[in-house]
Amino acid sequence: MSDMNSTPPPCSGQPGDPAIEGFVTLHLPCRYSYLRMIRQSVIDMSARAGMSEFKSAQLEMAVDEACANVIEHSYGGEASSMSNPNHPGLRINLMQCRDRIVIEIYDRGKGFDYDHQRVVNPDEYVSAERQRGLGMFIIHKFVDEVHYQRDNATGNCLKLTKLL
Amino acid sequence: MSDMNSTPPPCSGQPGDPAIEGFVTLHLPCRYSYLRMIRQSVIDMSARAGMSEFKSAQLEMAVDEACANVIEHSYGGEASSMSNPNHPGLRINLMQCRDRIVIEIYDRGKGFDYDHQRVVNPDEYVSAERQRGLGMFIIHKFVDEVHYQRDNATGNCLKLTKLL
Amino acid sequence: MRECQIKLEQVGDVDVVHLDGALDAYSFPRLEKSFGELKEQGRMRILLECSHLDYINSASLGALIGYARKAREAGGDLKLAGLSPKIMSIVELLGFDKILQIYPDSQLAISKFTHA
Amino acid sequence: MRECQIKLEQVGDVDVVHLDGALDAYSFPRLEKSFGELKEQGRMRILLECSHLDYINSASLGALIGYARKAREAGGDLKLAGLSPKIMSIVELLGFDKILQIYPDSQLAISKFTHA
Ligand SMILES: Nc1ncnc2c1ncn2[C@@H]1O[C@H](COP(=O)(O)OP(=O)(O)O)[C@@H](O)[C@H]1O
Ligand SMILES: Nc1ncnc2c1ncn2[C@@H]1O[C@H](COP(=O)(O)OP(=O)(O)O)[C@@H](O)[C@H]1O
Repeated sequence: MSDMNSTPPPCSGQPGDPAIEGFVTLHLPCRYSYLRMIRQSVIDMSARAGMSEFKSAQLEMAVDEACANVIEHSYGGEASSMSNPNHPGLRINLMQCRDRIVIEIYDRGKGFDYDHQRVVNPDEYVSAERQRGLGMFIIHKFVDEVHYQRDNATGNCLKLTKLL
Repeated sequence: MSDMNSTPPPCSGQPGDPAIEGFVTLHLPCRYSYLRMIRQSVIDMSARAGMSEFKSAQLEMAVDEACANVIEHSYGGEASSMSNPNHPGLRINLMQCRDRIVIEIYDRGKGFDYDHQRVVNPDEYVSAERQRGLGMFIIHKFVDEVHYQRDNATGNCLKLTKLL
Repeated sequence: MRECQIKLEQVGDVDVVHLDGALDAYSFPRLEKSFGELKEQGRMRILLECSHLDYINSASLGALIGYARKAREAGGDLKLAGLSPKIMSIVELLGFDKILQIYPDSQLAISKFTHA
Repeated sequence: MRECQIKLEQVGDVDVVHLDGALDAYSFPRLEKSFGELKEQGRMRILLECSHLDYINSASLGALIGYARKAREAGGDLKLAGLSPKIMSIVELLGFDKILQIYPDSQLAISKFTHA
């Protein structure tokens, strides 16, 4: 017999899901100068949820690296909102569930082949000639679940989940 | 003879306007615990634009008071996203133009009769029995332009403009 | 969730209230509760130590002004110390620096209370 | 716009680099520029004073590790001091505390440089 009250439904990460206790959407230009605002929002959301400062710092870094990757790799660099006012930019959903924070980062750039992307680890990184490419490792190490969907029609989405 | 280069077009505050150098949208639940995130975003946007810390603090306070008013008065109090996952919440546009920051706060609550709302000033406020109702005064005092549009169909919008 | 922390300390016959964080519509009920308790206990020499306060909204400023008035009627006061330049500038723009007694640091503020 | 401030100070034969703000993809080019200038001038005893650093991204950590290696090859080092607990925890999770020499404060860090 299952106890109907003990396990709330898992957080689908869909707007309107009653398991979501907080839902914030940010829509920002494709520029590195907005990374601070993104990080700050992640920290605020984590604090609201009662996440420890250390876990929150890990989530902050995972999101920062992921958003910097979108700008650098998916969009191929920063875009000026003056010369390109209709650039789709980044859309970020921050969701607070009972036991986790879920963050979705949407872009409409070229995306990448996530499953075949090599992930560099810190040892390789340190011994390499040039220190590059630790971002994906950090994302994987610092959150509990990573899910990427490449979709040229509706937009690419990287979904990061961190348990409280 | 007009110098085509000297005066850029005024910032319409419409997405896609090329005079907008930065455009961020926030969508948040109807809860006071998100005010911190809103204030932080205002501060970050003002800093990006090069606004002085003192002016930025004024804009921060005007926006904080305005958003608290939306929750308290337009929506009649906080809403739980658990019991009411489809609550429209607050949508906030932060726009950075060449010479100003424009902030739009949208809600789908009952709104108010802005033109006939009495604005209390600090002297009245201090001598009153109970200290209440300084919010509208602060909004007017701390930004350069205030515009309110009540619209039950498309949502109410308070537009605050502060020059750099 | 991170919120305004309000800690009380007694220094001689002055109640020092340490504020840490933001006083906004979210944390305002906590300020009201603390003030309610102080008032109930007849505490009329209050110093708000604000060096870790990063924001204050109009309702909270109102509560300070209201308490200061009550305290003065009872021969005491509510004073402020350690305001950041940012908050000080807001308080000045609203003219509340003429109504509230504000000092750079708590030691000085405490010395300014008249003693019973 | 608020950005990472990088200020240089010379203490004996050590170049102290004061970092204030965030080292992220936005401010990274500034860090690279400062490092480029130091390298050009053959400055190989570097102390990064991080007590006002509130964030560091992977590219910036990479630049520190790269500089530290170059400096050691030349008989010097790049050391860190004053990391916040938050940043220290990140550095430890990545295992970089085993590669970089990190001290609680700059005075101690400066005393640990070998002298020419
Ligand atoms: N959002 C993204 N869109 C497109 N490509 C990406 C994205 N994220 C990562 N990549 C690809 O994965 C590679 C590794 O990323 P990362 O580990 O962050 O290192 P770096 O950004 O330093 O190259 C990138 O070089 C890029 O080719
Ligand atoms: N966004 C809003 N929606 C509905 N009513 C509002 C709104 N903003 C202000 N008001 C009305 O204006 C009055 C004065 O607001 P304010 O000066 O902020 O003081 P207070 O919120 O303390 O009453 C409110 O009591 C309310 O009736």
